[in-house]
Amino acid sequence: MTRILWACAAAAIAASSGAIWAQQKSSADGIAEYRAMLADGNPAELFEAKGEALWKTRRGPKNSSLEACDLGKGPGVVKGAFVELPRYFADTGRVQDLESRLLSCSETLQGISAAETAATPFGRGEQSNMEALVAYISAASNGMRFNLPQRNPEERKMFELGKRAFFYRAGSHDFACASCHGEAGKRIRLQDLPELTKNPGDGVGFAAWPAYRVSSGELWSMQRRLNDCYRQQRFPYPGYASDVTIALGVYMGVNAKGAASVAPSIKR
Amino acid sequence: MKQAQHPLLYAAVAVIVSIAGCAAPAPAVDYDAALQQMMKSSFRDQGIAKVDRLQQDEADAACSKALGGPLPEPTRVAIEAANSKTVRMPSDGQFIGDWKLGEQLAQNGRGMTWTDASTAPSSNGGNCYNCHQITKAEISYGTIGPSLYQYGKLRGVTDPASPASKAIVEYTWGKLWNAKATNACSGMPRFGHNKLLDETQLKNLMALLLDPKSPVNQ
Amino acid sequence: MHTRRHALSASAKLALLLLGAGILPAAAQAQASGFNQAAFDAKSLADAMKALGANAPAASADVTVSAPDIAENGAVVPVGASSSLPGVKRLLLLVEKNPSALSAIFEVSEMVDANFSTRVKMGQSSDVYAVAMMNDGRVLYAKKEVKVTLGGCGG
Amino acid sequence: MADPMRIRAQASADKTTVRVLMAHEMETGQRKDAAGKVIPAWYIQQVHAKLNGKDVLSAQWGPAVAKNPFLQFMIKGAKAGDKVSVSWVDNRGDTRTDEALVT
Repeated sequence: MTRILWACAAAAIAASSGAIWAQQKSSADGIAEYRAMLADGNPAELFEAKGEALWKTRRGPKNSSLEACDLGKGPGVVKGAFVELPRYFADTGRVQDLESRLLSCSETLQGISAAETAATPFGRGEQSNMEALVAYISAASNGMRFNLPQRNPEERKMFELGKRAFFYRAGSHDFACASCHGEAGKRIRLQDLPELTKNPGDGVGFAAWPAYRVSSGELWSMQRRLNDCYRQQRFPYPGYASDVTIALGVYMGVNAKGAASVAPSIKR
Repeated sequence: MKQAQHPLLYAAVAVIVSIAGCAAPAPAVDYDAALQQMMKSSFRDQGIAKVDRLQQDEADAACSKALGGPLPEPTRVAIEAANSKTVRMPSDGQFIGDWKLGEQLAQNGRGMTWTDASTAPSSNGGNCYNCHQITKAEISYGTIGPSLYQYGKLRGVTDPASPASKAIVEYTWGKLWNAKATNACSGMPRFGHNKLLDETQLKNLMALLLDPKSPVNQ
Repeated sequence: MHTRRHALSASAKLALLLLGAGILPAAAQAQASGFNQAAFDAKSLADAMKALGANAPAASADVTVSAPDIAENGAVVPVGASSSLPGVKRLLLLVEKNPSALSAIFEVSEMVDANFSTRVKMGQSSDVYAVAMMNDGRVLYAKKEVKVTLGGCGG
Repeated sequence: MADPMRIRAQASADKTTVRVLMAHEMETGQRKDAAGKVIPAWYIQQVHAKLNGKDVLSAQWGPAVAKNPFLQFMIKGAKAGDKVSVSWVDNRGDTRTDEALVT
C-alpha cells in the first residue's frame, strides 16, 4: 500500500495548478458549510425517541420489555454501554456487538427469534426496530470515550481476526476494507475516508456510527454500514451480526480507544 | 512495522512454522486458519456476488497477509511477473477510442455488487473518479490514486499513434489491464484481467487519458 | 408508537375539516384544505408565480436566501428564506431545475418573523430562489446557486 | 399512526426559535421501486403551528421537501413555559400533532 503508485504520479500531482488546489479547497469549505447547516436538527433524534419507547415497551411472545437486558454494564444499564462494545458476554460465550447483543436479549427476554430478525432486510420489521434501538442506546453514550475491554482472550482473538479481515483482499476488484480506510487523508469523490487502522480522532470513523444517512433518509447501524461497505467492496453478503462483522467492530473499536462518540451522527 | 505491536502474531507464526512439532502447553491461536474459517462462515451468496469471490489468488493472499506492509522482495517480483503475463494488447493494434465515452465510464461507479444485475462488462463502470482526479471540470474526485489530470500532456503525448508514444501507450494499457503487473499490491482493480471492462471500454478510457483532444490534456 | 396520545385532540379542528373535505371533488378539496395543487404542480418559476396569482418578481437585496454553495447530497439541502422588510405576506422557496419548481410556501403572521428554514431535495445543481410576496402586491426575490455533487462510490 | 415529532422551542431576548423534526417519507411520486413500479407520492402538504392555542404559522409544502422534514421558525414574544404545538397533514389525509413547552 505504501509503495508509490505510478512512477510519474508525483510529477502529475506537482503539475496540478494552483487554481485547481484553490478549487479543491473551496469545495472542501463548501461541504463543511453544508454539514454544519445539517448538524442542527439531526433526524436521528426521531429514531432515538422511538428507540427509547421500544426499550421500555412490553413486546414479543413473552410480552416483556428490554429493560432487563445486560449490554455489558449490568442489566438495564444503557448509559456508557455503547462505548464498550463489542465485548465478551459470559451468558452467550461470545463476543457481541450492540446488535448481536440486542438479538440475544430480544430472544431471551421477549421471545423474538434472533434468526428471524437477522434474516430480515434492513429497514423492515424488527430491523427497523433495531435501528431505533441502536439510535437510543448509542445516544445515551454520546460524548463518552471508546474503551473496549480486551481482558478476555476471546476479545483479543476477535481483535486479531478483525485486523486480518480488515486487510483481506478479494473479489472482482481486489478490494479490502484497507483499500479505502488504510491511509489517512484520502477521499472517495468528495467524501473523506477515516483511517481505521488507528484512532482517527473524536467523532470520526467508528466513533461516528450509527448515523442518520441523508442519502437514504434512514438510520444506519454499524451492521448496516459494514454491510454496505462489503457490497461496495464487491464481496458476497456478510450475515447480520456474523463473526466477521463483530471482529471488525472489535478491531475498529479498540483502535478508536479514547475517541469521543458523536453517535448517532448525521452523514451524507 | 504494525506486526511489532502485536507479539501475538509472532506467536501464531511460530506455531505455523513449527507445524505443531512439539505440543507446547501455551495455547496459541492459528489466526490464519481461524480467519479462513470465519470468512467462510460469515458470508453467503447474494445475487451475482457469490462466496467464491472470497477465494484469493497469489497476489491478494500475499498482500492481505502483509497487513498493509511491504511484501518480501521475492514475493513481490514473482507476483508482478505472473500478472505481467496476463496483459493482452488490443487485438486490432488500436489503443485509442472515444474520450467522451471514456469520461462516462470514468464517472460511472457501478458494477459487480450484489445489487447489480449482471457481471457483463457492459453493465460496469470504471469507478475512476472515486479514486482519481481526471478532468479539471469534475471537482468531485477521490484521492486514493494519483491525479491523472493532464496525464498524456505531462508525458509529452501529442499523437498517441506515433512511435514516440508507443512506450507510454502500452504502459498505460497494461495499468488498466492489470495494475498488479507493475505494482504487486496496487489498490487498483485489474480491469482487463478480471473481465471488468472489455477492450472497447478500455480503449475509451485510454482516449480519456491520452487523446490530446480529451479535456484531461487541456 | 403511543407515546403522545394527546396528539389528535389538538388538531381536532383540522381533522374535522379533512373529513368534510373527503366528500368534495378534488379541486374543491384542494381549495377547502388550503393546498394550492396548481402552484406545486407548476414546472417553471413563472408558472408557479402565475398559479399563486403573483406579479413577476423583481430582484431585491431585502430578501435573503440561505443555502450552502455545495450540497454533498441532493436528497437533503438546507435552505432558508427571510426578509427584513415590513409587510411580507408570504415567503416562498423554489428550486429552478426541480421537476416542479415550488418547494414551500410560508404564511407570515404578525406572530412570526419572516424567516423560515427547511430542507429540500434537489435533483441537480440549480438556482434556489427565496420569493417574498408583499402585502402591497410587490413580489421580490433573491437567488443563489447550489452545486449538487456526486457522492459516494456511485454504486 | 405516524411517529412523534421532535419539537424544540428556545426563548431568547425577544423571540423564540422553534425547531421541528417530523417523521415522514416525503415520497415524491417520481421514484420507481425495484420492480420498476412508480412509488406513489406521499408527502406532508400543510403545516400549522400554534402558540398557546393561537395560530402563528401556516405553511404549504410540496414533495420536494426532504424526507423526515426539518422546519425552523421564530415566534415573536413567546416566553418560557408557553406551549407551542405543531400539526401536519399529508396528501393521504394522515395527520399528527405534537407540542412542546418553550424553554
